Amino acid sequence: MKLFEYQAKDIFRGAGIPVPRSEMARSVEDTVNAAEKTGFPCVLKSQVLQGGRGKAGLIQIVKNPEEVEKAASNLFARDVKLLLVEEAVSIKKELYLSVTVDPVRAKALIIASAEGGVEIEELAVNAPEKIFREEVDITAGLQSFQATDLAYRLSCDPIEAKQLIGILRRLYSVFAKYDAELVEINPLFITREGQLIAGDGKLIIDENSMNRQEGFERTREYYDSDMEFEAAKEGIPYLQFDGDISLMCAGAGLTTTVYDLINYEGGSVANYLEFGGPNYRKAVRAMELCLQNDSKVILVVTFGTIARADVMAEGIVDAIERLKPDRPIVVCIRGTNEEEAVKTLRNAGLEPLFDTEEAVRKAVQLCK
Amino acid sequence: MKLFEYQAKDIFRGAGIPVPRSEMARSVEDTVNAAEKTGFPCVLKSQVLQGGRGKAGLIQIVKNPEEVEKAASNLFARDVKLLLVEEAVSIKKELYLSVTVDPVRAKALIIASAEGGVEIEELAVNAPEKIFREEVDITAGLQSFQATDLAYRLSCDPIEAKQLIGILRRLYSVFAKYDAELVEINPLFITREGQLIAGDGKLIIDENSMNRQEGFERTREYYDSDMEFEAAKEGIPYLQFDGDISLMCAGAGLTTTVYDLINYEGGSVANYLEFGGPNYRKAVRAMELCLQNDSKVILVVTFGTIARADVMAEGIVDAIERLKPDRPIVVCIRGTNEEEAVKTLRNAGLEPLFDTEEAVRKAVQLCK
Amino acid sequence: MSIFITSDTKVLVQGITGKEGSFWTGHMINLGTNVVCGVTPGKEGQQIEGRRVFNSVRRAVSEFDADASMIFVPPRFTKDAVFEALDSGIKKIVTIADGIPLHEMVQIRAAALSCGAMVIGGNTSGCISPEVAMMGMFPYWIERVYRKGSIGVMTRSGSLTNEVTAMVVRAGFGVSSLIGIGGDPVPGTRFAEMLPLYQNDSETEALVIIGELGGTMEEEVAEAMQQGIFTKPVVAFLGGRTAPKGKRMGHAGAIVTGGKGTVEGKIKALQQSGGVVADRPSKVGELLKEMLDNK
Amino acid sequence: MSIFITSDTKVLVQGITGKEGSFWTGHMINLGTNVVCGVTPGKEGQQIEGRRVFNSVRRAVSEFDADASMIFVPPRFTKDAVFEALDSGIKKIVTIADGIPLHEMVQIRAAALSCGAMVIGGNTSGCISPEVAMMGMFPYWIERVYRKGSIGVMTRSGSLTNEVTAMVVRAGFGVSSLIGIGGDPVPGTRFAEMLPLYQNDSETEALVIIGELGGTMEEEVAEAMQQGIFTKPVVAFLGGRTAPKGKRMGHAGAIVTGGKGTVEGKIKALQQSGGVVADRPSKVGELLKEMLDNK
Repeated sequence: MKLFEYQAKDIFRGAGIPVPRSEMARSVEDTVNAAEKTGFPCVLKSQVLQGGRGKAGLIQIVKNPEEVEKAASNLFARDVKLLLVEEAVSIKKELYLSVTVDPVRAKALIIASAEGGVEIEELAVNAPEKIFREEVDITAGLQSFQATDLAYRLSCDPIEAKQLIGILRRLYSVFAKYDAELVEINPLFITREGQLIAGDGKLIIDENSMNRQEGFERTREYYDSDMEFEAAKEGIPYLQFDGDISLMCAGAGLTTTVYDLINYEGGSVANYLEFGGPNYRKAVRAMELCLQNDSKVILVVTFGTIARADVMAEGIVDAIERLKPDRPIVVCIRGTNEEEAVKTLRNAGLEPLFDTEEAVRKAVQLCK
Repeated sequence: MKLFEYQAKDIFRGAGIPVPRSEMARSVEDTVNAAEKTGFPCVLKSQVLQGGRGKAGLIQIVKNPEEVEKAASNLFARDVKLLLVEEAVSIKKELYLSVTVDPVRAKALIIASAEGGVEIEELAVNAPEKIFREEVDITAGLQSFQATDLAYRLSCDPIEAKQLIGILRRLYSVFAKYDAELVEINPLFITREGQLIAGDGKLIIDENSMNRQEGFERTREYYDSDMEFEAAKEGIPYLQFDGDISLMCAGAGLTTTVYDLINYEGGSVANYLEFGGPNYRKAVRAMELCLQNDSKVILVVTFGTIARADVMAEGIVDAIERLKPDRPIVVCIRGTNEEEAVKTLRNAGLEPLFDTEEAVRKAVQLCK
Repeated sequence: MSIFITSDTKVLVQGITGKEGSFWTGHMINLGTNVVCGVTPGKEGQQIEGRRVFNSVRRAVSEFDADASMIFVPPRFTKDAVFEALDSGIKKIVTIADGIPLHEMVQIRAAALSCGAMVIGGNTSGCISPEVAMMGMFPYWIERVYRKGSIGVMTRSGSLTNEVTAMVVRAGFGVSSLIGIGGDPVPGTRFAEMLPLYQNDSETEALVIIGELGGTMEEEVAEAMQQGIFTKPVVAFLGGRTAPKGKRMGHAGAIVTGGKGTVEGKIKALQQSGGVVADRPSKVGELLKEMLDNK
Repeated sequence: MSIFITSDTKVLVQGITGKEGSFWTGHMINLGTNVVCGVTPGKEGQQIEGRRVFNSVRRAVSEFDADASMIFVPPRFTKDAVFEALDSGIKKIVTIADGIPLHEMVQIRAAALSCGAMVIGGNTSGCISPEVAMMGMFPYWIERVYRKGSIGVMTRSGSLTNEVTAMVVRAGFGVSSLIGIGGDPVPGTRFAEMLPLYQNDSETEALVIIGELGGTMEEEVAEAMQQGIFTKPVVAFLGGRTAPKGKRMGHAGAIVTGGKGTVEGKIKALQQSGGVVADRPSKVGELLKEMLDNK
């Protein structure tokens, strides 16, 4: 679960990592009031989950109330729901810090650079020598000497280094406490006064650890569309597109492959949807989601083991009876108890296919 | 720092380990009231640090107010300051659990037995097969499977085993949180109703970790004598005996050896006192403590490196001038800057010796 | 000889009394797997499919000297179950759990590495050597997919495995040993670490790799091929070629971040190392034929 | 050849800019120790006794390939300092700190064991090979104690070492290498683990062990002697023979609990293994003479 900047910074503040003074604003009026509190100049930062907010114009520096009003109106008009209004700090230098996981070495990995503010991936390509990596044993945690060594590699100034040591230790403890996939400060400002302060904050919590993390409710704001939000509430993996074919497939790998095959065949996808795994009895709900799209065909492809073919076929037939879909359905249901599935589908007047690529071609043809 | 039973049980209770209902009492009247609250029968447990309280008659089971009054009067008359008045539970079985450190294997060590209530060391000698040991990596902590395996070795009854798993995990967390040298439940009762409950509680906190443990003040009650308490406040290692020679030595090993040598020579020690290490400038305070004893001689033996001989000699001379001791002082001060020390001592009219055994013999002779 | 598991491998089942555990234990035995006993705390004395149940792995191992453990416990207990198996010296572990917390999976892999064990999974169907043995959950009764043969299969995806393997079989081949390393971002064992086993397996003539976008596992395979660690023919199928960047489509491990883990990069790496890449499942069988005919 | 440290051993000093660190660095150099550089975070660029100071062990080791680290940091920072030295591959470490938390000392020893390193201490004066090199704090200028010779000395006590060694010297001997393993309940290295070094040291003809009540270290020495791991003459002096049971007299490690670690038990074990035990310091020299004359 990727958090918004303001949430990451709240957590940073709680952990003792310095962040700029800030206020939240949900309207232009709010924003003007908030800016009065933080003082000028200040920064209006759109609280959206997408990356590259700076380039997209979603972060604006403003110097006076007039500028605030103009910028805020503009941002709220762009479907931004929430602004973080932050004091602007005087910047001497920008660093980069993050903690993530190294799947090969099986360690936590701190990545740091004295040249922050840019995309770390670009820096990794263009100037890899400027990136420092520190592996941390996830059972023992970050050792002081590691933080110390890294801090002095980033800055020779003992006053800065000491602040850095503290921030590294706290950032690592956020990583550990919040079961983070990634926690990142980019940029980490060094102000003209020599203070270190987190300019941005990114925190992605591991999905598999959400049940032991408290206080994170998935509201509509975390999703790009109403449909994705609705599907998520059901626990159904769903992505919204605007093509012709609604996918209703089982298995992450197979669904992704069907997505690819449709593109190869010149078709287009209306929605990605998996109803395999724990959801293989949710055919009705899944079809309901597909039908809310403006798609021309629903394509069902499965090849399940535990997600039994007969159960899924019954689900599809049940869904058709209940929802009376207004568009054709292509079915390719295989796996455990396939023979039963075939009977069920034929009895319901469907023509079961057995080859994924054939099913994809048929769905694409039906859209023409 | 060894805690009293009631403190250990307070900590157990806080950690979720079941302990009997109890009240504290500092007088006979208190005890009677407390017993009314816990109900009868109940147990009066003297809160003293020494082991073997049961055999020493310091634990009394009482069945009615009359017995309470009699037993409490008796205990308070025996220099007991505090009683723990505890409900008596119906006992089906007694187990043993402890967590300590294995210095060879460099692990935490859980020791457990289904035959508790006895001295574990006796059991170790008489029936070693009844003792189970579980090594725990102190960085990773106790793993669930270890607690589970141990619990089912102690009891085949799943209801008991599940309680045991919880108690083991909590006991280990007490060990870790309180930097314990030893944490022990002996006996751990299994009641007739099948409930597990800590019959006793022992917790010794590592002295070197006391500065990061909060809430433990060393009051007079922790010491066997006023003198030991007074010395402890100064950070001076001190033990009270009732012989003739006051030791004022430097270094743990050397002081212990001087103690041995006095015994070999037929002398007796009035007090053990180290003023080496960080205390080597505390000669005046150390001699003051010695002079409070009814000793006949003060014996000073040192052989220091950082605890410089010249500084210690000056300290002794200074102490003599200030305190004007009423008994002879034998000095054997060697080590760094020994030549200076010799001059200082001679100038003050003392006759410095250079051989520990000679000094011991002289001190013993002076007592005759 | 199959790899990882043979018909002699003594398999212990952790979580044997659970619904999944008991169901698949039956199937594993049915296929010929040498399941020796099982573990569920508190259930000692029970029997599942004629196998004795113990309270702990230590107790089980003290009676049956197991070589491998098949773990059927929920994700949040998986780390402890793996640690318990490792503690008893078991070096081959399969864990099917889907949803193991990321940091715990890192600890699982770290522990396995430090004691020279191999943990397969989580989020996998496990491994199967058709007609020989199975640790996991495969519909081995579907002849169209699990026919015995000479093609090794390594996969990150369960559903796609049935799909692709069916194509291998349709082309006239069969499977020697199939290992699903799982779809999580941190699998216990990585593709490249399985290669020496397939290389040394006389029954495996060629290898099919079912990969997908995200991570660097396919690139590591390419590197091993370049270093001569693996020299048999390789045909790969990679899902997610057209997946939108930055969206999490498919497995948790299947996400492209910071330009790393693109399917294009993987294809390039594999091709440069002598592998061929199928653009659709049906091509896998065809390409295998070509490669083996040209050998 | 001396043991543990020779005049070639490249010694790094952690905490070199502190009062103790700088003072004893001067003395170590003065005795001939090859101190190559030092570490104190934030003090890089300074010099102590002509040795360069670095911010971290890694930086120091990148310029001076140290073999050993002498640690002069306060007890609560010792674990981190040891871990830092181990991280840079240093295998010989001496830490003098008195007051290392028990659980951290367990972690220190566990870490050292797992990477095949030797940590001497804490709560020790360190080690010295007279006229050769020193890691620690010994008054090597006192000829009456630190005269060079052929007797190895292992000790749990600093003050007692001066006392006993003076008796060895008075009897006409000198010291080959003296190692103080420290007085804590969990020393980083145990007596028995030092024996192979003394056994292989051609300069050591006999070994004096200065032990005391508590723990099982002397018993472990006896066991090693019985197993033939150590075959040279051994004279032991043990403090605390008459110490009252259950009281903590002397070092933290010197306490008899549960009937274990009594001096009587230690004497018996050592004698049964061919060692002799002096009942007072002055006897140590005499017994050495007897043993070496009878050889």
